[in-house]
Parts: sequence; C-alpha cells; structure tokens
Amino acid sequence: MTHHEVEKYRTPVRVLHWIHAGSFVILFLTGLVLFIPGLAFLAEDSWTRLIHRIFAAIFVVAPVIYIILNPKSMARGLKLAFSWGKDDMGWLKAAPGYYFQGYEEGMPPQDSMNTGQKMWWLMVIVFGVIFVITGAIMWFAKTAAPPAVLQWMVFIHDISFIATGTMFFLHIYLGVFHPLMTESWNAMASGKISKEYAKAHHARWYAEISKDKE
Amino acid sequence: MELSRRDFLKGSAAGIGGVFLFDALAGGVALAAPIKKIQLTRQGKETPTICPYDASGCGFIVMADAKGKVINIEGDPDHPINRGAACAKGASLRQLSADNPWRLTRPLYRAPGAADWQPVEWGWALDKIARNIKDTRDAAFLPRDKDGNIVNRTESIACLGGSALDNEECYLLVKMARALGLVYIEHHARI
Amino acid sequence: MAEKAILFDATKCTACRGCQVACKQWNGNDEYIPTEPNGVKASNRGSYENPPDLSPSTWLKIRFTEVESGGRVRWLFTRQACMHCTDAACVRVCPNGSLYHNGLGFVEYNKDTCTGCGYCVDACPFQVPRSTRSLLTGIAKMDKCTLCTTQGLNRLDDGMEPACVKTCPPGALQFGNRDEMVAAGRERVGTLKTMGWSGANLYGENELNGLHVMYVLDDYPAVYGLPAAPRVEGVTRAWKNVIQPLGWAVGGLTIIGLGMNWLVARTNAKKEAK
Amino acid sequence: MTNHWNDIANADVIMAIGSNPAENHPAAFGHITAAKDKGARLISVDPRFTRTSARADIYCPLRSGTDIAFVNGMIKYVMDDINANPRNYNMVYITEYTNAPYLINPGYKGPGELNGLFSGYDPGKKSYDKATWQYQLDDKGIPKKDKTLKDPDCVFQVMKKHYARYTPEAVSRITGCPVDTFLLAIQTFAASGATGKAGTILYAMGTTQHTYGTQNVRSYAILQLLLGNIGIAGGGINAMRGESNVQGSTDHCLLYHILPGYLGVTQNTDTTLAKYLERLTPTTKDPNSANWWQNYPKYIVSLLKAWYGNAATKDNDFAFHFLPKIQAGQNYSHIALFEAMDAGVIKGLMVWGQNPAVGGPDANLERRAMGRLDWMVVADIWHTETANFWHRPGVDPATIKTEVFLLPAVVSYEKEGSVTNSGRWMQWRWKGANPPAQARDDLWMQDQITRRLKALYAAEGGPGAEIIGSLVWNYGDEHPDVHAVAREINGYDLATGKLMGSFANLKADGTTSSGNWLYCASYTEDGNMAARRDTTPDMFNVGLYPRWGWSWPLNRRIIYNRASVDLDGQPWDKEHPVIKWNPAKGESGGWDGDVPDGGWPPINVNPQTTRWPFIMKAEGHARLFGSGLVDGPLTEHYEPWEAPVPNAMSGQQNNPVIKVWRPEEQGTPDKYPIVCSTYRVCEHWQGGQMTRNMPWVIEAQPEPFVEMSEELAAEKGIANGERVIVESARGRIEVVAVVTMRFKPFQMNGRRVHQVGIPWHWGYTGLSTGPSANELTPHVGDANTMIPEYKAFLVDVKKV
Repeated sequence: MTHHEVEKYRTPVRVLHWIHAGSFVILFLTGLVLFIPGLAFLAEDSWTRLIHRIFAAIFVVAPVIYIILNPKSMARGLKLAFSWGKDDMGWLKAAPGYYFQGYEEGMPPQDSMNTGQKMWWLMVIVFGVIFVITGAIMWFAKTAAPPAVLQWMVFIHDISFIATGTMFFLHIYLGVFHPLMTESWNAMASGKISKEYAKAHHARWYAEISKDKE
Repeated sequence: MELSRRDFLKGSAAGIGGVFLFDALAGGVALAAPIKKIQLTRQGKETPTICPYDASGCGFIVMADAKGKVINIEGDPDHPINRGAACAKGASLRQLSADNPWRLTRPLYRAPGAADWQPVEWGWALDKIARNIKDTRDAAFLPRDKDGNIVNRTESIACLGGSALDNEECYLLVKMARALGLVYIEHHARI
Repeated sequence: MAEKAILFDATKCTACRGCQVACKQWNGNDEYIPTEPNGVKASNRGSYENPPDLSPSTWLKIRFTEVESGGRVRWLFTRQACMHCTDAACVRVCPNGSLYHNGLGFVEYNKDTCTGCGYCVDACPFQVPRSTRSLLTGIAKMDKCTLCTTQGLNRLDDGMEPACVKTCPPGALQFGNRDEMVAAGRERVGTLKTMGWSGANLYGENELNGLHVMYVLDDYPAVYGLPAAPRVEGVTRAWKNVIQPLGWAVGGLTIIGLGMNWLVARTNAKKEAK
Repeated sequence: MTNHWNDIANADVIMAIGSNPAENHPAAFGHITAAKDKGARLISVDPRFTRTSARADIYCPLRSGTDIAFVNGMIKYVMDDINANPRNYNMVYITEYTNAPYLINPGYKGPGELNGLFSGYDPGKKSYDKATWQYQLDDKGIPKKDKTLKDPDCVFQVMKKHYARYTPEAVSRITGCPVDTFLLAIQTFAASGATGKAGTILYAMGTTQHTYGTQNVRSYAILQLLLGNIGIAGGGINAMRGESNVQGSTDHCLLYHILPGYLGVTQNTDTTLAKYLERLTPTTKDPNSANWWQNYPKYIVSLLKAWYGNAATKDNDFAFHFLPKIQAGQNYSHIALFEAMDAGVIKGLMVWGQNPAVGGPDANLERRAMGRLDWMVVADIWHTETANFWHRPGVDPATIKTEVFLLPAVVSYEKEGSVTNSGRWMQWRWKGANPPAQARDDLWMQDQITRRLKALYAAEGGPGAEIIGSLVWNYGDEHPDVHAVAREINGYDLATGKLMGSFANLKADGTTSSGNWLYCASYTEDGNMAARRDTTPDMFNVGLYPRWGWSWPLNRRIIYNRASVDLDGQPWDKEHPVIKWNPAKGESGGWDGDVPDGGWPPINVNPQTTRWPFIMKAEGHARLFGSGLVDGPLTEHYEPWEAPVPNAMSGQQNNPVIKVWRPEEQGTPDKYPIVCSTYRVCEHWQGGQMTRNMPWVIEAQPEPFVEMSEELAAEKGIANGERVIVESARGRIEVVAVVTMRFKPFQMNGRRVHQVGIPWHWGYTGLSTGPSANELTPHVGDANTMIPEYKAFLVDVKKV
C-alpha cells in the first residue's frame, strides 16, 4: 500500500464479492434464456438448468462459508446495512443532482458504504433469501409441492429476477462506468482506493480510519 | 394369398425407441428415465394375423422390416370382428416378438436332480425325447385289458395342451398321441 | 384447416385400457416400471388403476373411480390425458414457445427446444404434462399426448386416427372435425338425458374456450374427478402477459436510463475537468 | 357359441352371466355397444361388480355357485307368464321346435318329490339309472306328444312342477340377489320371448367351473328355448371361450373322451367297429327327424382312413383296433390325470403351451405330482411355472428326479396355420415376422418327434409297433407343410384324389378320408376357405360375413338356424332374417341367407319331406327336458362342494353324482366362512405365461390381489392396499387387499355371507411374479365334464 492509498475491502470480502457476483451473473444469464425466446436454443437439453443449479449452490454456499469464517465481519456488515441515519436521507435527496450533474455540495459525508451501496446490500440480502427459498422449493419439491405453490414460487422468483437484474445493471454501471465513480472498481479489484477518493466518497469512514491511525 | 390390403401405414411408420430400455431405470427411480428421441423407421411388410389371446378371433396387422423384425402391430381395420380395435393385451402384441429378451431362444435341458438348466442342441433333445417316449410307452403298453379286450393303450404318458396351437398342430398332436396309444390327452378346455 | 377433436364417451368405456397400451405401442413409450434381476418391481396399491400416474412415458391413463349413490354402486372410467385446450395454460407459460397450437387445434410441442423449466407441469388445470427430471441436475424434458402428431410418428398426416381412438373396442372414442364431434356429443347427451341421466353433459365444449378432447359424461364433471370450471390461473396468465413483458420493459428502461445518465454525467464530468 | 361375435349386435337384450366380456372378451364389447346403441339392454349377473357390470343397465349380484337357482327362478317366471300372457311368447316355437309337448315316462319323479334327487338314483354307485327320464313311445316307436301342453306327463307340465319351487323369494334367499332386482332382470330378459325379439346369453367360465357347470349351461338353454331365442339372429347361448384356438383344439378333440369331430372315444367294450357304432349312433323311428348323427359310421371310417390310409381296410374294421381304448367308466380328465400322476401311473408328460402349475386346480398338489414324473417335455415361448416346477420356491431341486426338456416355440404371427374362434370362425394366419433363431413351431416339433418314433419302431420294434408303422405321416422332409395337414383334415375322395367339398358326401366304405368331418369343406378344390378375407355382407345384412374365413359346419354362421323361421319358412324377425324360404329358388324352392341347418323344406311347405329343425337330436326337437347328462334331466340347485350355507332347496347339499378324490381336503364354513372365486382380468391372460413377460400389461396390472367388501375389511381390520393372507383347506397365499364398494356381503336367510375374489394369472416364473390363486382351489370337478370348481370354494382372510 502506498501512503496515498487506504484499504477499502479486505481480501476475504473481495473474494466473497467476486464469487457471489460471478455466480449471480451466471444465474442471471441462465435465467435470462427463459425471458428471451431467441436465446432458448441455449437452454435445449437443459444444460442451462444444470449450470443454474451448480451456481445456485455456489451462490448459497459462498456466503455461508464466509459467515463461518468471519462471523464478526458479517455481523458488522449486517449492522451497517440496517443502520440508517439522517445522512442517508440527505444522500437520497442529493443523489440525483450528484449522479447526473456531479453536484457534490448537497451530499452528506458517507460511511464505508454509502446509502446507495447500503440499498444494494439490503437488496442482495432480501432477494438472496427469496431466491434461495423459492429456488429450493422448485428444485427439491417439484413433485411434492402442490402445483399452485410451485406456480407462485416461479412468479416470485421471476419478479425477484427482474428486480435484482435491474439493480444489477445499476450496480455495474456505478461501479465501473459512471464517470465519477473512478475508483470503485479498484476498491473491489485491489481492495485499495486513494485517500482522496476515500475522503470524497466516504468521508465519515475516512475520518474514522484516520482517527484510528492517530 | 389374396388380401384386401389397406393403406394401414402410408408414409411414416412406428419407431421403437428401445422397447426394453430397462437399464436406464436402474436404481428404482422411475423418474430418472433417459430423454428419448424417437427414431424414424421405414415402412415394412404387412401381414394379417389373428390375436393369440381370447377366442374372439380379432384381426391384427403385423408390420415387419426386411429382416422380419416387428415394427408395429395393431388391429386390422378390415376385420369384421374388431374393426381395428385392440384391448390392452392385443395392443401389446409387439412385446411378444423376438425382440422380447425373455423369449426362449434355444432348447433347454434339466437333468434329473440338477439345480439348473443347460442349453442343448435340438437334435440331441429330440432324439432323447423320442427315446423316452418309446421306453416309457413300451414298458407300460397294454395290448389287452384284463378281460382280454383289445385296448392298445398306455396310461404311462400324458399329453396336455393345445388351445394355444393352430388347428393343424392340434390335429397332428392328437393323431400322434392316439397312435402312440395315449388316453391321458387333455387341454385347456377342461379347466 | 378444420379443427379436429376426440370425443370420449365415458358411458361406453369399459376400461380395457387398450388405449393406454396402444398409446405406448405407437409412440414407442416404454413401460414405467423398474426392473430387478429376475423381474419387475411394480405393485398394486389397492386399485385397478396402474401405473399410478401419468409420466413422460405414460401419456394416457384410465382413471377408475368408485361412487355409490342411492344404494347403487357405480364404477366410473375416465380418460386422463392432454385435453388440448384452446386456452391452454401450458402454451401460455412456455417461455420459448416450445408448446404451441397446431393447425388442428391441438397442443403440440417441440421436445428439442424444451428447456425443461416445468412451468407447464404446474400450470395445467388438468395436471397432465409430466417431465423426466433429475432431482440432482434438474435436467428435464416435458412429455405429454401429442394426439399422435409427434414428428416422424404422425398418424394424422397419414390419414389415420390417433392410436387410442383406433384401438377402442367398445367405440368409446371417436375422432373427427370438432364441430361434428360436438354435434355427436350433444346428441349422445340428449339420449342420456332421456334415459334419466339428468346430470349428463358434454364436457369440453366450451371449457377453456373449447377443448379438443371432449367427454360425454352421464354425471357432473366433479363426480368423474374433473374440474367443474377449469381455468388458467392468474399467475399462469401473468407469466407471458405480465412477467415477461415487465422483464423486458424494466430491463430496457434501466439500460436506457443508465445510458442517459452516463451521457449526462460524462458531459458534466468533462465540463468540470475543463 | 350357437351364434357368433358380430351377431350380438342383433340382440334386443343381452344377459352376461358367468362371464365378464368387458374384461375377458373386450372385442365382444364392441358388438354389445352396437346393440346398446340400438336400444338393447345389458344385464350383468355376477358375484362381483365387474367392468361389464359398470356398463350394464341392470346388475344382479349373486353368490358364487347359485346360477341354477337364479335361472330356474327366471324359468319359473317365464312359464307362469306363458300361462298368463301366451301372446307375449312364441308358442309355435315352443310347441313345434322344442320337446315341450313330449310325454315323459310316468315313473319320473323330480327333486321336489325326492328331496333333491331325480328318480333312478343309486346311492351306492353315486349315479342315475335314466330309465324313467325317457319319452313315452307310441306303437311305432315315435315319442308321444301333447301339443296342447296340458298332459301332466308332458315336458311342459313336468317342468312347471319342477320349477314352481323357484319363487323369487326362494331365489333371493339362495342367491342373495334382492327380489326386485331379480324381477327387473327377468322381466327385461323375458321381453325377448316375444316373436321377432331376440335375447342372447353370454357365458364363460363363471358358468362352467362348478360341480354342476353343465347343468348351469342347461338352465340357460332351457330359458332360451322357452323364449324362442335359439337359432335366431341376436339370440343363442354363447360360450365366450378364452384361448385363441380353444374352439379348434376342442373340435380336434385334444380331450380324452372324444376323437376329432366330437366322435366318442373308443373303449374296451367296443370289441368291433360295429359295437362302437352301435353304442354311439343314435336312432329314431320318426321319419321327419334328420337325426344327423346317424352319419357316425361315415365320420369314424373317414377319420381312420385319414390316419391309417391303406392299412385301414374293410377287412380289419378300418384299423379300428389301432385306436387306443379307454377302460369303460374310468375317467382320464385333467383332475384324474393329475391324480394318476400323483399315484405314479403317469411317467412321462408332454405339455404344449399349457401351464397347469398355475392353471390347474389345487396347484400345490399338481406341482407336487409333477415331481413323480420320469420326464417332462414342455414346448412354450417362455419359461413357465410348469417347466420350472422342480425349482419352485421352497423345493430342493436335488430331490426331484424328473428330466425336463424345454423347447422354444414360436408365437402366433411367426408361423402359418389356422385358428377357430369362439363363434366357430376358422381364420388363417400368415407368418408375419421371424422368431428367435432357434425357436421352432410346434408343427415342426411334432413332426420331428413322430418321425423319430417311426424310425425307432421300424428299427427296434415294440408293442403295437405296427400301429405306429402304419400311421400315415407324409408332410415333407424339412418343415411339415401346414397346407398338407389342412387338406388332410378336410379330407379326400380317395378314388379321385380330389378334396371333399362337404361332409355330406363322406362315406363309410373307406372311399373317403377326413381327419375331422366338422372341418370338411374348409379346404376344398376351390382353395383354403379359412384364408378368405372378403367382407361382403350377407344377403340380409345381419353380420354373417359369409365370405370371411370359414365357419363350421359347412360355413353355417348361426347353428339351428332353421328354428329362426316359422312353419312356412318365413323369419320370425323380419328385420333380422337368418334364412328365408324362397319358393322361386331352384325346382321346388330353396333357402336364402345363411347356410341352412339342412336344406329340407319348411314344415308347412312339405310335411313329408321336411325335417325337424334340431337335426343333431334324434327326436329333431330341442330338449327342454333331456336325458343326456349324468346328473338330471332338468336343472336343480345344489351347493358348491364347499359352501357357506346348507342347501335351502333340499336336503341334498351337493350334486349327488360328483366324484371326490380327496374328501379330506374339503374346507368347512366354521373354519373357512368366506366364499372365494377366481377370475381373470383384462390385462392378463390365463396362466399368465404370455402376459407376465410383457411389461406394458404388467404395469397396468402388476400383481395378484384379493378383492373384498368394505364390510369384510372392517370386520377384519384390513385397510385398502394392505397385504393379507387368504387361506383355504388346500393352501394359503399372501396378496394385496383391494377393498371396494363393488363387493357387498350377501344377505341370505338372515345370514351375512362374505365373498372375495382373486385373479389367478400369477406364479413364480416370469417378469411379474406372485402367488397363484389355484393354490387355494379344490381338486373336484363337474359331474359331466370334470371341469374344476374354481368359482366357488371357501377361504378365510386375515391380516398379515
């Protein structure tokens, strides 16, 4: 680490992120073939279904292993996701101006996760659980469960797919493409971001870690 | 053979996607049967026949390929009795064919006291059967009864069966059995 | 092409199950009983009704129902197979159009393109489609009655009746133009009513906008174990009508929105940099 | 069958009794449906509610083994109704075509007077002296008649007295069928007694498999004759037979007591051909009786010529003594055969496509008896229980010294030949597919064995070697020519070498041959009649299909068809004529339609040259009262050998003339209170050796079961689908319980009698195995035919 940089994400977090993100992408794509009839040839003989299942398993197992290995970290993360304050309201107000116009003025100082990231994080948790439950029922209870239940599982799974899919685009966009989020990618790729970036985007968190060092 | 043929199967014909694909079911999980692609089979030769089950005498059409392998069997639509219809047994006639792996394929012999069958040659089996018949018959042949009446019979050999045979086979069988002096001649009609 | 239909007269069926076997014979469907070294493992569970359920290799099964009313025992025989609905739930939910109506009004399917999602299995109001499905891998293919229009085994193209219709000894099954079958069915129902069967009805004439397998019943459908008013469930309708378009719409809007944002934000960012 | 399958469609009312056509003759049901579509009513009389009952307009439950009581009650109803409403019946038919007006020996007494016995019973011999069952003869030796039917000795009055005891209430007490249901059934069926109406009776093994099975059939025949239903389209008594060629094999007489064409078997007292003929050829003094069996000598001589050719000469009684003679009075039927095997008399057994280890009564006994054989030859297409008896469950093969040969046969469509269906239609089958490489047809096996035997006897000699040496056996060197056999069966004019065209031309002088006179005309100079496939309808379009295949006798499709017309030769039923006298035909008139039962003119057209319509009877009239059977001239109710109740009709519990081999194996109602019946299901066939290797039908009907009422199940604490033990005095089996509302306990004399039923198709060999119902059945048979009593015996049922 150069003295210009701070560590944003530790390695286990990043590993988890990428595994989870990767399996999500594959789950997303193998699910997408059902939504786009033109892609259905990819699904012939159910290969996409097999892949979907393999990555569904990874999608479930990866966070579980993380919880086992790093319970405290996960607890912290969860705590963060559910701690909302007035700064978050402020973020919401300031976000459109910020993300379109680059007006930084109205943006309150953010924690290591800004409010948008927190919202994403919440979605991951909520929809992740929904996906797992509905998916597991469709997977393992196909013959046992009543058809009506299964139909509702499909419905919920699909709605969740649309919701998360949409958010996923946003997530990638903000992380990779948005002109202002210049170091977000680095944060997840190398784990490090510049102090300037940290100060600008995660002021509260930066204040906290700077204080610790002193 | 004059037949009022019927265009029973014109263009395409039945395929047998492995009538006896049991192995795929191994493990007892019926739901794990393989995905089956039905094969197209070319048209074969049609031969009318009569059902071997009950005595309704329903007509069927056997379709076989050039090697005499059955492709399809279903009711003969020209037949006045069943007009093409078939019950569960009739509809499954194809499973009687040589493709059924449980058909007997060669003569079997079980020696006295033996624990199992052994395959034998036809010639050997027929020779031994004829020898057995002669020995058993001759040992107990009764030319006359105790009152001196000519009876020319043997009670030591019995013959059972016949209603699954053709008329001509029944006739030869009864002719053979009576010539040997058999009196214990019976078949399904009695039971 | 005129719509065709099967007319099943439950008052003539003798449950000989010729149709059940003829269907397998023609379509090359194997039996669905597991083997063991010297035989098969199949069991009777206290009923004549076997195999116990439809399956990817049992597209047609006769259902046996015993009822007793007014001191009179009745043994009812019903055909259980695809009804080839006009408003077909399976067609509605099939994500990629593997299930579709053919020119005769039947619900055909392309097994090659079937993804095995199983949505049709759950959506069918008559619980007909079945899929071979590995519990572990999820690899699956749906199967059901094609009314003998399976590619390569198409009897109708060759001017033959479906295998089940042809094989029926008591003539409980007829096949022909749908309007003729409706007329025949109505006439038979009329006869049954004059014989005292006040609940006689032609099932499938209007159900789900018209079934292509219609039943002459001498009693109410519920007695025969048929849904009195079969319908395509809301969630089923929602799949192609709501979820799929919603998915496209939301997905599309998201991409458009983000694209716009990028253009705007980049312009602003450039301005600032200058 | 007096009629045939397609003819069922002509019926106005159909009674299925002792049969279940929907399951066991499904093709028949197409014709039943056709009749129903035209308004016919179907009555199902059965102990259990079957798939036939499901389609019936009227279902009559009756306790197994009480058919005679049921039908006797019907006969009583009809006789009473004939008195009350004679116009509803065909009185001309009754008085002119049946023996109703014949006077019976005044010494005759019936069971009403003799506590269940007919006159002439000898308790020591357990048999009847039939002297008092005969007709009174006039001075010319012709039976006396009273066409007013008033004479107390006339058959009609004798019957009235006999059947008066079978009131609806008595019927209900015995059978368990409610009185109103019974009355509805007979009222419906009796409507077919009207002139021009037709009712048919369809029966099967439910009728015959009783210790009084033949009398069951007799009761149907009597009812049908009173209703004028024999000989007409849509009528008849129709035995629906169970194997593809059981009719043909019976016609060719693979049965101990007859020779091909139903000629009586020769016995030790037949010291000459003349004595044999004297014993069997019926005679009559009535000039108007055709007495067709007077041709007996022509048929037996033609048979001997077919078998022994030039060795059969007038000088040696046409080789009459080459025929084996049974010992008079001894029984050699299936049950007797296995008793003899068990006693060690029989040392060798040939089995051709039969499976007695499953299908025989008291199967455990029959399997045990097989172990006493020196050798057994089985020809079949599968492994059967019979061929594998030596390693059946629970048996050490080392203890069984029987040598067994199992020869692989071919199935019906892998060979060529003819079969005869239940309606007497002989149909040719062609070879349509190849068998497994080493499988051979039975014809080839028979030919091979016989040729080897001929060679052995020629080389070594032996007792009766000349018989085998003289046997005509020339069917080709390689594969026997099936057409040559078919032609031999038909017969030749030996002078010209031409095929016979009709059995009417057979001769007793040795100038003709015919292997089976009934089949004479089946393969003529015009070709193979059985192979015809011309669907041209008959003249009157009543479904005869006269050019499809061939039907014995002489292509006659409905036998006794001369009873279908009035005295002027005009059909009773104008809509469905079978035959019709056409005065314009030929020189002096002739018959149109079906091949008539003899071409003689109708009674009113020429009273001199006419012949009475029932030409196979010496008196030319159908026998309402008949002395032909061993157990009585009229039908009387007895209980099955094992019955849950005492006989409510008389003190005679069982048929008094049955032979019982094993009295110690009789179960009693205190130990075995439940009536059991065995039967078949649509999806399987007979002993199961065919269908239990065919997965499509196995999955449809996978294992044996016992059907029982909900009431019995509740009493025994049995739930549907549970495994239960069914036990009789002979054996015990474990099967699945099918608890169903289709079975109901019978209420009789205030008592509740339960009935259960088990399909008997299973055994220990094949893909689908299971216990055999015949492990339970008794080794006792009908008094006349010895057909075992499979349909009514006693068991107990309990939870495993």
